[in-house]
Amino acid sequence: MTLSDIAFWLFSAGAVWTAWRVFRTDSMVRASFALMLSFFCVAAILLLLSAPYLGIATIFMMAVEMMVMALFMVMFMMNPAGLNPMMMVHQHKVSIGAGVAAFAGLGAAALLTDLPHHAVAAGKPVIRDLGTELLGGSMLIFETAGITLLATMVATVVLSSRSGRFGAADEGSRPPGLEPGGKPAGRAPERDSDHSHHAEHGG
Amino acid sequence: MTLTAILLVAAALIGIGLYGALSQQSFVMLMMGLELILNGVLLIAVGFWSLGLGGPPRGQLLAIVVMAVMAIEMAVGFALVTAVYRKRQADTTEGLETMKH
Amino acid sequence: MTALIAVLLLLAAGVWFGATVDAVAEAAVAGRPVRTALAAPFRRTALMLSRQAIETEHPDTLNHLLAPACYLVLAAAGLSVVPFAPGVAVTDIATGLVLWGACEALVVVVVFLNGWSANAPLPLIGGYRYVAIGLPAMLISMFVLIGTALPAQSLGVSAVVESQRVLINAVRQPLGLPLFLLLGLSITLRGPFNYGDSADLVGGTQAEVAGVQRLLWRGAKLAMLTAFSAMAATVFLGGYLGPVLPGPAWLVLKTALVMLMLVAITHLVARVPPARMLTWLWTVLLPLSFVDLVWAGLEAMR
Amino acid sequence: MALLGQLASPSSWPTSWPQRAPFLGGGDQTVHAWQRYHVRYYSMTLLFIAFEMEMMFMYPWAVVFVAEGMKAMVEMGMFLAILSVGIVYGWREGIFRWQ
Amino acid sequence: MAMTALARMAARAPVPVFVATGQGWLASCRNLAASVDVAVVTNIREAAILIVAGEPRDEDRDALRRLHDQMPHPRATAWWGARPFAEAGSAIEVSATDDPGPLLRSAFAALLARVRESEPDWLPDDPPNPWQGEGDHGQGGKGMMGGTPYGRPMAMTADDLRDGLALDSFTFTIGPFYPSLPPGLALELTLQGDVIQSARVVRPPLDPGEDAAGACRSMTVGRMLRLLELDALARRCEAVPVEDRDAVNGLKRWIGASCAMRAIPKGLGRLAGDDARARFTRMVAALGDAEASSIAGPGGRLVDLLPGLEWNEALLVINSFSHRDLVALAPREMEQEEDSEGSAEQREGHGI
Repeated sequence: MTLSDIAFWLFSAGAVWTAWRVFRTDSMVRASFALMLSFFCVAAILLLLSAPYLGIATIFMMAVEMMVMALFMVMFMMNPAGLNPMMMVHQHKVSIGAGVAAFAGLGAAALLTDLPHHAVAAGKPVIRDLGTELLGGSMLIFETAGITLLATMVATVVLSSRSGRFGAADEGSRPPGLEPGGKPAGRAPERDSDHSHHAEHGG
Repeated sequence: MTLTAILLVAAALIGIGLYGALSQQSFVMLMMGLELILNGVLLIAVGFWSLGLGGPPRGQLLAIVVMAVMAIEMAVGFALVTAVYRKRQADTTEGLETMKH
Repeated sequence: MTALIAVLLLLAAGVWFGATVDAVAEAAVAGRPVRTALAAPFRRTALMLSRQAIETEHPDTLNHLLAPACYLVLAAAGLSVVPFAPGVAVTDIATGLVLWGACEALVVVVVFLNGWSANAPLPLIGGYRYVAIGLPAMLISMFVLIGTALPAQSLGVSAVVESQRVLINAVRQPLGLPLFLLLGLSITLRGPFNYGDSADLVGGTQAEVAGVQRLLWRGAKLAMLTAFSAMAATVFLGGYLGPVLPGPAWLVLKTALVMLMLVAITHLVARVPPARMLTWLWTVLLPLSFVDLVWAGLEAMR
Repeated sequence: MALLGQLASPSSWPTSWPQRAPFLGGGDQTVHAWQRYHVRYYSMTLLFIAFEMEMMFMYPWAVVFVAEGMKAMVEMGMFLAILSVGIVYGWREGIFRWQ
Repeated sequence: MAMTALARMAARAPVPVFVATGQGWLASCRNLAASVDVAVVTNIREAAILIVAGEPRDEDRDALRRLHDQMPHPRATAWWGARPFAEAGSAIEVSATDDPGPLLRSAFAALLARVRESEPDWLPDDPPNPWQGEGDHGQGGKGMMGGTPYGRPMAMTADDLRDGLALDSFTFTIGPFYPSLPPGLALELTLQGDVIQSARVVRPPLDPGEDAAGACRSMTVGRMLRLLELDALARRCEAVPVEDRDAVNGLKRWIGASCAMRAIPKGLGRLAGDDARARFTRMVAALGDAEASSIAGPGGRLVDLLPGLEWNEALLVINSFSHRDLVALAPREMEQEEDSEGSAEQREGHGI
């Protein structure tokens, strides 16, 4: 049992325990950050697996993602702070069964399969390798990821934002003018003066 | 720290994630389950890369792609939740009573 | 081991120095006697220690305690990547810049938790508001830091220092340091980037705490100020590099210089409303950080 | 020492209910502050997590930048240009303001 | 031993005081701002001594009780030109014309040395609502959202003015002692997130009188600077002697150099052709003048300006008016139905 073995089992226990806490806590903020801790434990394991870049990058990516997760959890869950205890589950037994089955199946596969053994050599410049790969062989993957992310960005904006071509969110939707810069067609805007300044914030 | 041990831990994470994804009623909690599953996948990918295959650069790229999938899943998922929440409210004529439950 | 002791010493000295400079600058701007400001940090500390720590109505107690503690730990973790002399750093890893970035990201989480856990309206608003500004500010700083990694051809902080033997990054990448300082203001909740603990929320995330807890949060902020200043001094001002004096002395001097700059900005520059700052961050400062990156790239290829 | 002492024995004064009430300059609230908080920048955060992914690619890129030279510059330039389109689009849709 | 050394050290800090503004607020605040013995703090949680500056209005007495009880121990109250409440016990009394500095100092030292008893609460030690032992789990609530867990009910959803997401709305009263609002002004605000949905004036600002315009202006500019996160400059402004031309001009240069004017968005809080930035610019320019400068017949209501604004912007708008103008803009409102109608109308106007 080396030091790194002990660390590995500690972090594994941490990852699994915090993952379990995610579904057992009433406070949505705590749930989000429990998930974050689970990711951090996995990140620590990645560091042990001689992936220095991936490990630390996981920490910062997940810190940000779980922060956003917490914002949305609080926004859309009733009783977000868990002031009253709650249990919002359905098909509970089936889910437990599925979870256990998945664990058993994957675990059995891991135990029974003859796994390859070829550890990464110590001192291998893994970050540099990754960079070269990105710019060379996997350039297409890299640029495709860019396009995919762009599509995601556009999709999220379209789906989540209320504003559109016809004015800012805080002005309510308004039909375009009949002539450029003219009065909106249909109905007159209400209480225009109160909110006009928000349009001027962007700049 | 063998590859088998790592796969076992990843299986546990995936199992818990699957339980969450199937059992949670609310959409946002369901997404937490999905994230957990991807967490396990990430561990498997890096485990294989590091202990099984001797560190080919593409293995790391795969891990990054898993993370990108996570980010995209989350972004689009939450955008959908927002859109649905807004829409449902607009559809509900009686107003807030139905929203509370 | 030496490095660990150096980190703790520098943190302690930085907290004291930051508190004193802050008090002196405040007194100078406010037109009050500067002499008494020199002793003010000790007196205020004693005062906060001798007062009651208040609990709010059903706070998230665990997170309420964890937030200031984690903030302090993050400051220490951030400082741990800074080399005091060639090869003398607590975590002298090849991904020091990424680790620092992770610390930046976690500061957002910690400040949010501090605001959330009190279960009171003003801290809550402060915490949420901070997230809006803290996230994009972090993004900008990461671009800037990547800019400094280009000539070093490494993500290790020591390599970044060594790449500045000829010319420091503050000169070579003139946009870098100013943009990075904005992040410093943001993660230490100061002046024009103080969106978490702001005065319109009577202290924002710390509006409801008193006594020891207030002291802890304040101390953690100053520790973060120290860590950030040391990082900025290392990445942009050449860290331990310098003639005549020994390396650590140069690092301390440069850290103090950055701290002075930050404190001066804190008391002299006004803050804009959060909505406007959010727009600026994405439409002005982010493109500027792109420019910085291109500049750094062209310069590194030369 | 004093700090530890204070932390160990929180205080000789327990917090009373009127003391717990949130500070609103003499004002009062009826409900808990914890609520479905209406975040005003949610679209920005979603765009942010998509955009932030690019950091994962940039760090390894920075390491090999000098070695790869112009090729690295052009490829990353293209990548960032693609993502910038998303930011410009979001800006035009007004998501960097308070919704 | 260690404790007394600590107390002695603490007692040499400036006395942290919170000023509860009564009728005599203006002179008191100016006096305290210039004093080296005390540090006026903006949060009751930092204060050790609550100063009641002048007789409080009858209707503010409950707010004053709430405020007092929020102060951490050890604490005391100084009644400066005001009659102590019956429950106040051993109060520090200062006559309106005296300088309270030395008295505050000695009381502060006595408090820290535990010679002087810390004041007990003035309100009964009860939660806002009974909760202990109620509900399914004894936490005071039933079901997901019901009951009063830990003493208060949970917020409920309501329509939103701006983006059509019906999330929780949070209603509370703020003031009359809120440091970022003009003294005496108390508002009932409904927020969603940090955006104001509706506002109602609960108490109008205290009227400082015609002849106090110069001193009053420096207090207003001070508040404004604090909103712009320039606390040190705000202190200088609040303490500046109005008749000292050099000091005032120096202050104006500081303010100009800090970009304070440009930090206020253009077009914010437009009323009678002026926005907040223009009003603030004019107010800074008029620092040091004794006479009042009023916008010609504002003829609007403060509460109409606020809905739709973010918290910081709303406070900037409120404090951009001179105190006298605010007295006119924010008259006392009765508990009336008109407001709910008003917000319903807004909802229609901003609906989908």
